[in-house]
Amino acid sequence: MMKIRIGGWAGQGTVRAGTILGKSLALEQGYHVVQQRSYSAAVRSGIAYSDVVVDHEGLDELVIECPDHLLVLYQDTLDQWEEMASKVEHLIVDSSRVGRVEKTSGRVYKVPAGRIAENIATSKAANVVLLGALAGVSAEVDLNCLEKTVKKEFPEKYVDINVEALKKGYEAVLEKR
Amino acid sequence: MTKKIIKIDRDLCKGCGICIEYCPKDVLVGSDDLNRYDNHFPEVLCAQRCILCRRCELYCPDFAIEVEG
Amino acid sequence: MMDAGEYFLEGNIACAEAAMKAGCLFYAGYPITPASEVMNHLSKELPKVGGRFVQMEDEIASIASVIGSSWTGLKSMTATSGPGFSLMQENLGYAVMTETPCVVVNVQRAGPSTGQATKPGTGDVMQARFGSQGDYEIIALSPNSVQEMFDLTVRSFALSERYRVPVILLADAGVGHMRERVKIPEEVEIVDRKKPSSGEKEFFDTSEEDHVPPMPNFGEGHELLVTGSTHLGDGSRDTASFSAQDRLVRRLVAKIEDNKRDIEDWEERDADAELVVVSYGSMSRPARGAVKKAREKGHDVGFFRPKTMWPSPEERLKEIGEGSKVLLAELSLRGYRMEVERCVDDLYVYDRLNSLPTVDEVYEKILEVLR
Amino acid sequence: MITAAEIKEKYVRNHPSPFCPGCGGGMVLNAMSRAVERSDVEKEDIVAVSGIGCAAWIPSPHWRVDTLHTTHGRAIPFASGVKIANRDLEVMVVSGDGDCAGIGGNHLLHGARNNIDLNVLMVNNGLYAMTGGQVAPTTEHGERTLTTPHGNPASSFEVAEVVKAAGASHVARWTTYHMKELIAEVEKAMETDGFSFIEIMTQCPTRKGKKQGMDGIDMLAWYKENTSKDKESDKMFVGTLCDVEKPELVGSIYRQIDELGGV
Repeated sequence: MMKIRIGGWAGQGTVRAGTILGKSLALEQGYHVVQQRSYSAAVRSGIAYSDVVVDHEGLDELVIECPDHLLVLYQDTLDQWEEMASKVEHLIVDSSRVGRVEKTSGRVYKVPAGRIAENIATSKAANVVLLGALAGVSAEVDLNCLEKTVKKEFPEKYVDINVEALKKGYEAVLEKR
Repeated sequence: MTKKIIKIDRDLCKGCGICIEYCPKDVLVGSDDLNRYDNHFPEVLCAQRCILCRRCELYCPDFAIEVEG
Repeated sequence: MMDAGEYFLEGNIACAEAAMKAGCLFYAGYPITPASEVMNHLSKELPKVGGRFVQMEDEIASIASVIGSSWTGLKSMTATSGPGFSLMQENLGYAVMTETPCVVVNVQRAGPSTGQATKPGTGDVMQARFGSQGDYEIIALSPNSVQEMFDLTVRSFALSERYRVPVILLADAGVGHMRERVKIPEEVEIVDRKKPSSGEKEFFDTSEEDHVPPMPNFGEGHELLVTGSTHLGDGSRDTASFSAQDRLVRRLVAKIEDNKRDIEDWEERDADAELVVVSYGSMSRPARGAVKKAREKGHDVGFFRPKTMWPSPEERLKEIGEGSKVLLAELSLRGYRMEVERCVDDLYVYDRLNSLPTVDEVYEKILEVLR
Repeated sequence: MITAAEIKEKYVRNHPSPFCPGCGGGMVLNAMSRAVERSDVEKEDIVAVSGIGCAAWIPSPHWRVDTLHTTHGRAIPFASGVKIANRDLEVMVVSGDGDCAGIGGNHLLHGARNNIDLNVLMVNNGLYAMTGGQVAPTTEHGERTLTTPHGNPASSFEVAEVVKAAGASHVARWTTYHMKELIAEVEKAMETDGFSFIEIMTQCPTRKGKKQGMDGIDMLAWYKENTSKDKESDKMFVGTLCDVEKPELVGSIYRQIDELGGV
């Protein structure tokens, strides 16, 4: 079983990223996947996150207490998850927005996802940059499958941007590995 | 002269008197008898006075009057 | 409408797709978290299959127009959540009384009142059964996965058409907002309401064993009398006589009660164990996981999950309660509890608000009960 | 010309009705029936939807068409469902003033806003008659009713004006005194492709008349004396308030279905 949480501020595309990841793992890689989202009633405020639980067989564990991989796009979000973050295996942060990382037992990957995405086209693609980074970090998450999913998920004019975002994110962690 | 028949279904009548009031030629009068709901239904006083305006048909709330002619 | 195949979908989207697959041609609704996705999706897709979509001014109007539509012969649906479900109660009773097939989806959220709109809860279980005034029985189905959001939506339409009743799909935000792999089959079970044969005039009474009279459409020349007041077999109102009230209401109740065997459905595993965990909806997922873990660790624990909340599988619950301790795990304090209490002597409860537990949290409770 | 006997045979059932002597309910039934007879619409295609109250009983069970007798205040959304589901049906709503403008007021506004092709006849007797004569949104300020024994402290509202402002294609007001005009107006409503609203001021001799020492005849006479077809007059205006072409909901929905390739 593998547990991934993608968190940030509402509006940063954490749910979208979780959906892409879940779809890729379920439909392209054949895993059993449950993806859930948590958000408040407000559209553009508060913590929003997406949980993806992955296994080889039918899944009844829907809740992530402590993820194996934690992807964070916002400083306040990480601050609120300090205790959880200290226990994760891999912590991948968008270092263009998350400057301060407290101690964690796991490995920390600082990926300037916002800046990378902005250099491609728009900082909005930072969520996809982090997905690419996750593919670089996790042996189970396949980059090619993510690419296939991104191609299906986005309208045509955004496909190239997001494919590049994926790849740049992937390369960013390879350098650090 | 056409024959004018004013049919009154006394058991549909609730005795409101609107037909009598709205007849421009005073063709109708209230009955002395009561129908089965204790209402004074209209009776035809003089059918030949009727000018076939059919206001009684139109204004009767209970579909109790039919004018032929 | 999606082709047959495998998809990774949100529960609410699976529900919307299932409705179209089941032949739904009319949707009326009003926005509410966490059910809006059903409506959002159908607003886009339903017209493409010839269906009519309309967003109404509130939930009362939504269910009213759904009932109106059903009388023209269309399979019709609305979806809502707690506050909207409360507003629908009067017309839900109207649908029961007039024997109007329709599907009402309630993606339950944490209440009471506005509560927490995005958080799951199952506090509407009793409301689904008793929320409208007077004596009646109703069918309410409880999905626990995205696949079941699809399958039980299809079944809701089938049951509502078969028995001429409103059917409630009693989901919760957990399954409504969850994404999972779902298989959309080529064919689904489609049931069409019983139509009258020519010359037939009794559309509100029957001596048939299933208690279901035939249902004509508006515009077919039957000069129909459809009323929520007590009525005779031809639909004419009878607001006073003993016999009219007695005959009608007893038949409406019998329609569910006597067809229970066909309607009832549940999932069970080792339901003769020392302890049986009873759970439903999204909560039944970690509960089932915990039972599995307990068995792997050598504990004698079973699992029972009603898929039909109403009519409640009370006989089976009573059988289980006779031989086993029961642990009810639910996402509310008062959801299904009174119904289980009624059937089971040795009852323990794991109740929870706002969010699902982990498998381990339920497992700990199982161990506590076993000790 | 169709005779009264034929109208009765073709359109009326379950008589005598339970309406009080002199009640205008039967007159509205008569007017509706004659309007349908004059129109091109087949009786079989008519669905009459009503809510709760005396007015709701006018069509159900007394009108010999498909009837849907629903819950209090909700006739318009029920009717909307019928019309949107099957646009070939001619949908009539008969609703009292309390039903239509009180508990159902919001539905009335949105029916008018959507300009959905319904024909709404609001039978306005100025109070809640079936439940004993309580004050309604249409009761005049200062008027005594069962629940305003010291005079109505609230004010009434001009429902027809409100419906016009909300966007209905066709709005009119008549009284049961104006039977001929009313029949013509209902026929016009049926021809209108949009929301048609006719306020029909109707006498309630039992709940209202008795309090004012009037019977049905007196109340009809009052309508005659106190209404005018002249908009400039100080009297209550009767006639057509508006009759305009506007986008209509059901046609728009079906056009979208056609454009999207739905059947």
